[in-house]
Amino acid sequence: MKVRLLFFASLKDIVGSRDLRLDLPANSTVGDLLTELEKSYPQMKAYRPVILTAVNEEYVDKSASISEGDEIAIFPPVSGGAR
Amino acid sequence: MKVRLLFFASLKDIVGSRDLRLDLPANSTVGDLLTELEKSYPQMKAYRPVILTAVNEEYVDKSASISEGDEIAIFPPVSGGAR
Amino acid sequence: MISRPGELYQITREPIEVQGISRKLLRAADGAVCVFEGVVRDHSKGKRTLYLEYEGYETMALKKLEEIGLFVRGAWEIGTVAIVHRLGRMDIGETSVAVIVTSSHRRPAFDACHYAIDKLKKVVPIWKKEFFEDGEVWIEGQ
Amino acid sequence: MISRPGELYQITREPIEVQGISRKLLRAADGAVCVFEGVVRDHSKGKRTLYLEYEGYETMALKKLEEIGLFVRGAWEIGTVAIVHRLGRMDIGETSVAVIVTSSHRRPAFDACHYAIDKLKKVVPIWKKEFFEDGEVWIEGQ
Repeated sequence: MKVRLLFFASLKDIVGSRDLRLDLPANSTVGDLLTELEKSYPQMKAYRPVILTAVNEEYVDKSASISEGDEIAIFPPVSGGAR
Repeated sequence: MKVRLLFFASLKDIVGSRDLRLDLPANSTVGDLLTELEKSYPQMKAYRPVILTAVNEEYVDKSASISEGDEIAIFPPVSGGAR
Repeated sequence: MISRPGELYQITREPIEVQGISRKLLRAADGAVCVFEGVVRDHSKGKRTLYLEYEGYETMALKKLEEIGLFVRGAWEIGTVAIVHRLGRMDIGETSVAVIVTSSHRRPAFDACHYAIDKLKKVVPIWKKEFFEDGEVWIEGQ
Repeated sequence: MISRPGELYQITREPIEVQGISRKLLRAADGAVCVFEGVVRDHSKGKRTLYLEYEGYETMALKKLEEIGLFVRGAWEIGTVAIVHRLGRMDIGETSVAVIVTSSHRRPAFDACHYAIDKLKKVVPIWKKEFFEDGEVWIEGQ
Protein backbone atom coordinates (compact mmCIF):
# COMPACT_ATOMS: atom_id res chain seq x y z
CA MET A 1 0.00 0.00 0.00
CA LYS A 2 1.23 3.46 -0.84
CA VAL A 3 1.80 6.01 1.92
CA ARG A 4 3.34 9.44 2.21
CA LEU A 5 6.03 10.08 4.80
CA LEU A 6 6.94 13.46 6.28
CA PHE A 7 10.11 14.13 8.27
CA PHE A 8 10.91 17.17 10.36
CA ALA A 9 13.86 18.77 12.12
CA SER A 10 16.78 16.37 12.74
CA LEU A 11 14.83 13.45 11.24
CA LYS A 12 14.51 15.39 8.01
CA ASP A 13 18.28 15.95 8.07
CA ILE A 14 18.94 12.23 8.56
CA VAL A 15 16.63 11.17 5.75
CA GLY A 16 17.80 14.04 3.56
CA SER A 17 14.25 14.82 2.54
CA ARG A 18 11.11 16.22 4.06
CA ASP A 19 8.77 14.12 1.99
CA LEU A 20 8.99 10.48 0.84
CA ARG A 21 6.54 8.13 -0.93
CA LEU A 22 6.77 4.50 0.15
CA ASP A 23 5.10 1.22 -0.71
CA LEU A 24 4.44 -0.80 2.44
CA PRO A 25 3.16 -4.37 2.97
CA ALA A 26 -0.52 -4.49 3.97
CA ASN A 27 -1.20 -4.52 7.72
CA SER A 28 2.01 -2.67 8.54
CA THR A 29 2.14 -0.77 11.82
CA VAL A 30 4.00 2.44 12.50
CA GLY A 31 6.58 0.36 14.36
CA ASP A 32 7.09 -1.84 11.30
CA LEU A 33 7.62 1.29 9.22
CA LEU A 34 10.22 2.66 11.64
CA THR A 35 12.09 -0.67 11.64
CA GLU A 36 12.08 -0.62 7.85
CA LEU A 37 13.34 2.96 7.74
CA GLU A 38 16.12 2.20 10.23
CA LYS A 39 17.59 -0.23 7.69
CA SER A 40 18.05 2.60 5.21
CA TYR A 41 18.86 5.27 7.81
CA PRO A 42 20.70 3.63 10.73
CA GLN A 43 21.06 7.01 12.49
CA MET A 44 17.32 6.91 13.10
CA LYS A 45 17.80 4.10 15.64
CA ALA A 46 19.11 6.54 18.25
CA TYR A 47 15.82 8.43 18.03
CA ARG A 48 13.59 5.40 18.51
CA PRO A 49 12.96 5.97 22.24
CA VAL A 50 11.87 9.59 21.77
CA ILE A 51 10.53 9.74 18.24
CA LEU A 52 6.99 11.01 17.73
CA THR A 53 4.67 9.77 15.03
CA ALA A 54 1.44 11.11 13.62
CA VAL A 55 -0.92 9.52 11.13
CA ASN A 56 -3.05 11.99 9.22
CA GLU A 57 -2.09 14.73 11.66
CA GLU A 58 -3.02 12.87 14.83
CA TYR A 59 -0.46 11.50 17.25
CA VAL A 60 -0.34 7.71 17.28
CA ASP A 61 1.83 5.20 19.10
CA LYS A 62 4.05 2.65 17.40
CA SER A 63 1.42 -0.08 17.40
CA ALA A 64 -0.98 1.96 15.25
CA SER A 65 -1.82 0.35 11.96
CA ILE A 66 -1.32 2.12 8.68
CA SER A 67 -3.78 2.31 5.80
CA GLU A 68 -3.40 2.95 2.11
CA GLY A 69 -2.96 6.66 1.40
CA ASP A 70 -2.05 7.66 4.99
CA GLU A 71 0.20 10.62 5.65
CA ILE A 72 2.69 9.52 8.30
CA ALA A 73 4.80 12.16 10.01
CA ILE A 74 7.96 11.21 11.89
CA PHE A 75 9.67 13.73 14.09
CA PRO A 76 11.67 14.38 17.24
CA PRO A 77 10.12 15.85 20.40
CA VAL A 78 8.75 19.29 19.60
CA SER A 79 10.46 22.50 20.68
CA GLY A 80 8.16 25.31 19.64
CA GLY A 81 6.87 27.88 22.02
CA ALA A 82 9.17 29.29 24.61
CA ARG A 83 11.21 28.30 27.62
CA MET B 1 0.03 68.90 67.65
CA LYS B 2 -0.76 69.80 64.07
CA VAL B 3 -1.39 67.06 61.53
CA ARG B 4 -2.59 66.86 57.96
CA LEU B 5 -5.48 64.58 57.07
CA LEU B 6 -6.20 63.14 53.64
CA PHE B 7 -9.48 61.49 52.67
CA PHE B 8 -10.19 59.42 49.58
CA ALA B 9 -13.15 57.96 47.71
CA SER B 10 -16.34 57.72 49.80
CA LEU B 11 -14.54 59.07 52.88
CA LYS B 12 -13.68 62.20 50.94
CA ASP B 13 -17.34 62.55 49.99
CA ILE B 14 -18.42 62.22 53.63
CA VAL B 15 -15.94 64.78 54.89
CA GLY B 16 -16.55 67.02 51.89
CA SER B 17 -12.84 67.61 51.48
CA ARG B 18 -9.78 65.73 50.44
CA ASP B 19 -7.45 67.59 52.74
CA LEU B 20 -7.91 68.84 56.33
CA ARG B 21 -5.53 70.36 58.90
CA LEU B 22 -6.26 69.42 62.50
CA ASP B 23 -4.85 70.15 65.91
CA LEU B 24 -4.76 66.98 68.05
CA PRO B 25 -3.92 66.40 71.71
CA ALA B 26 -0.41 65.02 72.23
CA ASN B 27 -0.17 61.19 72.36
CA SER B 28 -3.24 60.69 70.21
CA THR B 29 -3.56 57.42 68.36
CA VAL B 30 -5.13 56.87 64.97
CA GLY B 31 -8.10 55.34 66.79
CA ASP B 32 -8.50 58.51 68.90
CA LEU B 33 -8.45 60.57 65.72
CA LEU B 34 -11.14 58.43 64.11
CA THR B 35 -13.34 58.71 67.21
CA GLU B 36 -12.91 62.47 67.12
CA LEU B 37 -13.78 62.63 63.41
CA GLU B 38 -16.87 60.48 63.92
CA LYS B 39 -18.28 63.22 66.16
CA SER B 40 -18.17 65.67 63.25
CA TYR B 41 -19.00 63.13 60.54
CA PRO B 42 -21.31 60.48 62.01
CA GLN B 43 -21.52 58.68 58.63
CA MET B 44 -17.90 57.65 59.14
CA LYS B 45 -18.95 55.25 61.90
CA ALA B 46 -20.29 52.75 59.38
CA TYR B 47 -16.83 52.57 57.84
CA ARG B 48 -14.98 51.90 61.09
CA PRO B 49 -14.75 48.11 60.64
CA VAL B 50 -13.23 48.36 57.15
CA ILE B 51 -11.50 51.72 57.12
CA LEU B 52 -7.80 51.80 56.23
CA THR B 53 -5.34 54.27 57.65
CA ALA B 54 -1.84 55.26 56.65
CA VAL B 55 0.61 57.52 58.46
CA ASN B 56 3.18 59.12 56.20
CA GLU B 57 2.26 56.74 53.39
CA GLU B 58 2.61 53.53 55.39
CA TYR B 59 -0.35 51.43 56.50
CA VAL B 60 -0.85 51.49 60.27
CA ASP B 61 -3.45 50.01 62.56
CA LYS B 62 -5.71 51.99 64.80
CA SER B 63 -3.42 51.76 67.83
CA ALA B 64 -0.59 53.58 66.01
CA SER B 65 0.46 56.79 67.66
CA ILE B 66 0.54 60.08 65.81
CA SER B 67 3.32 62.66 65.84
CA GLU B 68 3.41 66.37 65.11
CA GLY B 69 3.45 67.01 61.37
CA ASP B 70 2.25 63.55 60.35
CA GLU B 71 0.23 63.06 57.18
CA ILE B 72 -2.63 60.74 58.04
CA ALA B 73 -4.65 59.22 55.21
CA ILE B 74 -8.07 57.71 55.84
CA PHE B 75 -9.75 55.66 53.17
CA PRO B 76 -12.01 52.72 52.35
CA PRO B 77 -10.68 49.38 51.09
CA VAL B 78 -8.88 49.95 47.82
CA SER B 79 -10.36 48.99 44.45
CA GLY B 80 -7.70 49.71 41.88
CA GLY B 81 -6.41 47.13 39.49
CA ALA B 82 -8.82 44.77 37.87
CA ARG B 83 -11.30 42.06 38.67
CA MET C 1 7.39 57.65 37.91
CA ILE C 2 10.20 55.44 39.18
CA SER C 3 12.37 54.14 36.36
CA ARG C 4 15.56 52.12 36.76
CA PRO C 5 17.15 49.52 34.53
CA GLY C 6 14.78 46.58 34.63
CA GLU C 7 12.07 48.39 36.59
CA LEU C 8 9.27 50.85 35.89
CA TYR C 9 6.57 51.99 38.32
CA GLN C 10 4.18 54.67 37.26
CA ILE C 11 0.90 56.40 38.10
CA THR C 12 -0.24 58.11 34.93
CA ARG C 13 -3.22 59.95 33.48
CA GLU C 14 -2.34 58.98 29.91
CA PRO C 15 -3.21 55.75 28.04
CA ILE C 16 -0.82 52.91 28.94
CA GLU C 17 1.33 51.79 26.00
CA VAL C 18 1.89 48.18 27.01
CA GLN C 19 3.79 47.02 23.95
CA GLY C 20 6.14 50.00 24.07
CA ILE C 21 6.91 49.39 27.74
CA SER C 22 7.53 45.69 27.30
CA ARG C 23 9.89 46.25 24.35
CA LYS C 24 11.81 48.87 26.31
CA LEU C 25 12.19 46.55 29.31
CA LEU C 26 13.06 43.34 27.46
CA ARG C 27 16.68 42.23 27.88
CA ALA C 28 18.48 40.05 25.35
CA ALA C 29 18.58 37.28 27.95
CA ASP C 30 14.78 37.22 28.33
CA GLY C 31 12.79 34.52 26.56
CA ALA C 32 9.40 35.16 28.15
CA VAL C 33 7.08 38.11 28.61
CA CYS C 34 3.92 37.88 30.69
CA VAL C 35 1.54 40.81 30.56
CA PHE C 36 -1.61 41.44 32.52
CA GLU C 37 -3.93 44.25 31.55
CA GLY C 38 -6.95 45.29 33.55
CA VAL C 39 -9.55 46.72 31.22
CA VAL C 40 -12.71 48.74 31.86
CA ARG C 41 -15.64 46.44 31.24
CA ASP C 42 -19.21 47.32 30.44
CA HIS C 43 -20.97 45.99 33.47
CA SER C 44 -20.70 45.64 37.20
CA LYS C 45 -23.01 43.66 39.45
CA GLY C 46 -25.61 43.42 36.71
CA LYS C 47 -25.63 47.13 35.90
CA ARG C 48 -24.45 48.68 32.66
CA THR C 49 -21.32 50.79 33.18
CA LEU C 50 -20.91 53.89 31.00
CA TYR C 51 -17.38 54.76 32.09
CA LEU C 52 -15.12 54.75 35.14
CA GLU C 53 -13.04 57.18 37.06
CA TYR C 54 -10.03 56.14 39.09
CA GLU C 55 -8.60 58.31 41.83
CA GLY C 56 -5.57 57.55 43.93
CA TYR C 57 -3.42 58.61 46.84
CA GLU C 58 -0.78 59.11 44.23
CA THR C 59 2.46 59.36 46.18
CA MET C 60 1.62 56.37 48.38
CA ALA C 61 0.31 54.39 45.39
CA LEU C 62 3.61 54.85 43.58
CA LYS C 63 5.52 53.71 46.68
CA LYS C 64 3.33 50.61 46.88
CA LEU C 65 3.87 49.79 43.20
CA GLU C 66 7.60 49.96 43.83
CA GLU C 67 7.31 47.77 46.93
CA ILE C 68 5.43 45.13 44.94
CA GLY C 69 7.99 45.28 42.14
CA LEU C 70 10.92 44.92 44.52
CA PHE C 71 9.21 42.03 46.24
CA VAL C 72 8.57 40.06 43.05
CA ARG C 73 12.13 40.70 41.87
CA GLY C 74 13.34 39.11 45.07
CA ALA C 75 10.84 36.27 45.15
CA TRP C 76 11.11 35.00 41.58
CA GLU C 77 13.90 34.73 39.02
CA ILE C 78 12.67 37.40 36.69
CA GLY C 79 14.45 39.83 34.42
CA THR C 80 12.39 43.00 34.56
CA VAL C 81 9.09 44.29 35.90
CA ALA C 82 6.80 47.23 35.13
CA ILE C 83 3.64 48.14 37.02
CA VAL C 84 1.61 51.06 35.71
CA HIS C 85 -1.78 52.29 36.92
CA ARG C 86 -3.77 54.94 35.12
CA LEU C 87 -6.01 57.44 36.92
CA GLY C 88 -8.84 59.64 35.68
CA ARG C 89 -11.73 58.87 33.38
CA MET C 90 -11.62 55.72 31.27
CA ASP C 91 -14.05 54.33 28.74
CA ILE C 92 -15.04 50.69 28.20
CA GLY C 93 -12.11 48.72 26.76
CA GLU C 94 -9.41 51.07 28.02
CA THR C 95 -6.56 49.70 30.11
CA SER C 96 -6.54 50.92 33.71
CA VAL C 97 -3.59 48.86 34.91
CA ALA C 98 -0.77 46.88 33.35
CA VAL C 99 1.77 44.51 34.87
CA ILE C 100 4.60 43.41 32.62
CA VAL C 101 7.20 40.84 33.65
CA THR C 102 10.05 39.57 31.50
CA SER C 103 12.28 36.64 32.37
CA SER C 104 14.48 33.93 30.94
CA HIS C 105 11.89 31.23 31.57
CA ARG C 106 8.15 31.38 31.53
CA ARG C 107 6.97 30.07 34.87
CA PRO C 108 8.44 32.83 37.06
CA ALA C 109 7.07 35.45 34.65
CA PHE C 110 3.53 34.09 35.11
CA ASP C 111 3.88 33.69 38.86
CA ALA C 112 5.36 37.15 39.46
CA CYS C 113 2.83 38.83 37.18
CA HIS C 114 -0.12 37.12 38.84
CA TYR C 115 1.16 37.85 42.33
CA ALA C 116 1.77 41.51 41.47
CA ILE C 117 -1.76 42.18 40.21
CA ASP C 118 -3.33 40.33 43.16
CA LYS C 119 -1.22 42.31 45.62
CA LEU C 120 -1.84 45.59 43.80
CA LYS C 121 -5.56 45.08 44.17
CA LYS C 122 -5.17 44.66 47.93
CA VAL C 123 -2.70 47.34 48.93
CA VAL C 124 -2.36 50.10 46.33
CA PRO C 125 -4.49 53.09 47.41
CA ILE C 126 -6.53 53.62 44.26
CA TRP C 127 -10.32 53.68 44.01
CA LYS C 128 -12.72 53.22 41.19
CA LYS C 129 -15.98 55.09 40.69
CA GLU C 130 -18.43 53.56 38.26
CA PHE C 131 -20.82 55.74 36.33
CA PHE C 132 -24.16 54.20 35.36
CA GLU C 133 -27.08 55.69 33.50
CA ASP C 134 -28.82 56.43 36.77
CA GLY C 135 -25.95 57.49 38.96
CA GLU C 136 -22.46 56.80 40.18
CA VAL C 137 -20.94 54.71 42.93
CA TRP C 138 -17.56 54.17 44.53
CA ILE C 139 -16.48 50.56 44.18
CA GLU C 140 -14.74 49.72 47.39
CA GLY C 141 -12.85 46.56 48.18
CA GLN C 142 -13.66 44.09 50.90
CA MET D 1 -5.44 30.68 10.05
CA ILE D 2 -8.59 29.78 11.95
CA SER D 3 -10.57 32.82 12.97
CA ARG D 4 -13.98 32.82 14.61
CA PRO D 5 -15.62 35.27 16.99
CA GLY D 6 -13.60 35.00 20.18
CA GLU D 7 -10.93 32.71 18.71
CA LEU D 8 -7.82 33.05 16.57
CA TYR D 9 -5.28 30.33 15.76
CA GLN D 10 -2.51 31.06 13.35
CA ILE D 11 0.81 29.83 12.01
CA THR D 12 2.48 32.81 10.39
CA ARG D 13 5.78 33.90 8.86
CA GLU D 14 5.17 37.56 9.69
CA PRO D 15 5.88 39.40 12.96
CA ILE D 16 3.12 38.84 15.54
CA GLU D 17 1.18 42.00 16.38
CA VAL D 18 0.14 41.16 19.92
CA GLN D 19 -1.53 44.43 20.82
CA GLY D 20 -3.55 44.49 17.60
CA ILE D 21 -4.78 40.94 18.17
CA SER D 22 -5.73 41.54 21.78
CA ARG D 23 -7.69 44.70 20.92
CA LYS D 24 -9.53 42.89 18.13
CA LEU D 25 -10.47 40.01 20.45
CA LEU D 26 -11.48 42.02 23.51
CA ARG D 27 -15.22 42.02 24.23
CA ALA D 28 -16.95 44.79 26.16
CA ALA D 29 -17.63 42.27 28.95
CA ASP D 30 -13.92 41.49 29.43
CA GLY D 31 -12.04 43.09 32.30
CA ALA D 32 -8.81 41.14 32.07
CA VAL D 33 -6.25 40.38 29.39
CA CYS D 34 -3.38 37.97 29.99
CA VAL D 35 -0.70 37.78 27.33
CA PHE D 36 2.28 35.47 27.09
CA GLU D 37 4.98 36.12 24.53
CA GLY D 38 7.86 33.78 23.84
CA VAL D 39 10.83 35.79 22.67
CA VAL D 40 14.10 34.76 21.02
CA ARG D 41 16.82 35.11 23.62
CA ASP D 42 20.53 35.52 23.13
CA HIS D 43 21.81 32.34 24.69
CA SER D 44 21.08 28.68 25.05
CA LYS D 45 22.92 26.25 27.30
CA GLY D 46 25.75 28.70 27.78
CA LYS D 47 26.25 29.42 24.09
CA ARG D 48 25.62 32.73 22.38
CA THR D 49 22.70 32.50 19.96
CA LEU D 50 22.87 34.65 16.79
CA TYR D 51 19.37 33.91 15.56
CA LEU D 52 16.80 31.12 15.35
CA GLU D 53 14.79 29.36 12.73
CA TYR D 54 11.49 27.69 13.46
CA GLU D 55 10.03 25.08 11.18
CA GLY D 56 6.72 23.31 11.64
CA TYR D 57 4.41 20.63 10.38
CA GLU D 58 2.13 23.48 9.56
CA THR D 59 -1.25 21.88 8.97
CA MET D 60 -1.00 19.68 12.06
CA ALA D 61 0.40 22.57 14.13
CA LEU D 62 -2.62 24.69 13.30
CA LYS D 63 -4.96 21.84 14.26
CA LYS D 64 -3.16 21.49 17.58
CA LEU D 65 -3.38 25.23 18.29
CA GLU D 66 -7.12 25.00 17.72
CA GLU D 67 -7.40 21.92 19.97
CA ILE D 68 -5.62 23.79 22.77
CA GLY D 69 -7.84 26.82 22.30
CA LEU D 70 -11.02 24.78 22.36
CA PHE D 71 -9.83 22.95 25.46
CA VAL D 72 -9.08 26.12 27.43
CA ARG D 73 -12.40 27.64 26.39
CA GLY D 74 -14.10 24.62 27.88
CA ALA D 75 -11.94 24.35 30.98
CA TRP D 76 -11.97 27.96 32.16
CA GLU D 77 -14.49 30.82 32.09
CA ILE D 78 -12.74 32.95 29.56
CA GLY D 79 -13.97 35.34 26.92
CA THR D 80 -11.62 34.90 24.00
CA VAL D 81 -8.35 33.19 23.11
CA ALA D 82 -5.69 33.63 20.43
CA ILE D 83 -2.67 31.40 19.89
CA VAL D 84 -0.20 32.41 17.20
CA HIS D 85 3.15 30.83 16.36
CA ARG D 86 5.59 32.33 13.92
CA LEU D 87 7.89 30.25 11.70
CA GLY D 88 11.06 31.11 9.82
CA ARG D 89 14.07 33.12 10.87
CA MET D 90 13.84 35.32 13.96
CA ASP D 91 16.37 37.60 15.58
CA ILE D 92 17.02 38.12 19.30
CA GLY D 93 14.07 39.90 20.92
CA GLU D 94 11.51 38.88 18.30
CA THR D 95 8.31 37.15 19.37
CA SER D 96 8.04 33.54 18.21
CA VAL D 97 4.78 32.71 19.94
CA ALA D 98 1.94 34.61 21.58
CA VAL D 99 -0.99 33.43 23.68
CA ILE D 100 -3.66 36.00 24.44
CA VAL D 101 -6.62 35.32 26.71
CA THR D 102 -9.33 37.79 27.64
CA SER D 103 -11.96 37.22 30.32
CA SER D 104 -14.26 38.95 32.75
CA HIS D 105 -12.07 38.09 35.71
CA ARG D 106 -8.34 37.73 35.97
CA ARG D 107 -7.69 34.30 37.45
CA PRO D 108 -9.09 32.23 34.57
CA ALA D 109 -7.18 34.42 32.10
CA PHE D 110 -3.89 33.61 33.84
CA ASP D 111 -4.68 29.93 34.24
CA ALA D 112 -5.83 29.42 30.65
CA CYS D 113 -2.90 31.38 29.22
CA HIS D 114 -0.35 29.45 31.28
CA TYR D 115 -1.91 26.10 30.44
CA ALA D 116 -2.02 26.94 26.73
CA ILE D 117 1.67 27.78 26.43
CA ASP D 118 2.70 24.73 28.49
CA LYS D 119 0.56 22.46 26.32
CA LEU D 120 1.73 24.12 23.10
CA LYS D 121 5.30 23.36 24.02
CA LYS D 122 4.47 19.68 24.44
CA VAL D 123 2.22 18.91 21.51
CA VAL D 124 2.48 21.45 18.71
CA PRO D 125 4.80 20.08 15.99
CA ILE D 126 7.21 22.98 15.66
CA TRP D 127 10.99 22.83 16.00
CA LYS D 128 13.61 25.40 16.69
CA LYS D 129 17.08 25.50 15.18
CA GLU D 130 19.61 27.70 16.95
CA PHE D 131 22.41 29.32 15.01
CA PHE D 132 25.66 29.97 16.90
CA GLU D 133 28.90 31.49 15.69
CA ASP D 134 30.36 28.01 15.21
CA GLY D 135 27.40 26.12 13.87
CA GLU D 136 23.74 25.29 14.20
CA VAL D 137 21.71 22.77 16.15
CA TRP D 138 18.14 21.54 16.34
CA ILE D 139 16.73 22.10 19.80
CA GLU D 140 14.56 19.11 20.48
CA GLY D 141 12.26 18.62 23.43
CA GLN D 142 12.46 15.87 25.98
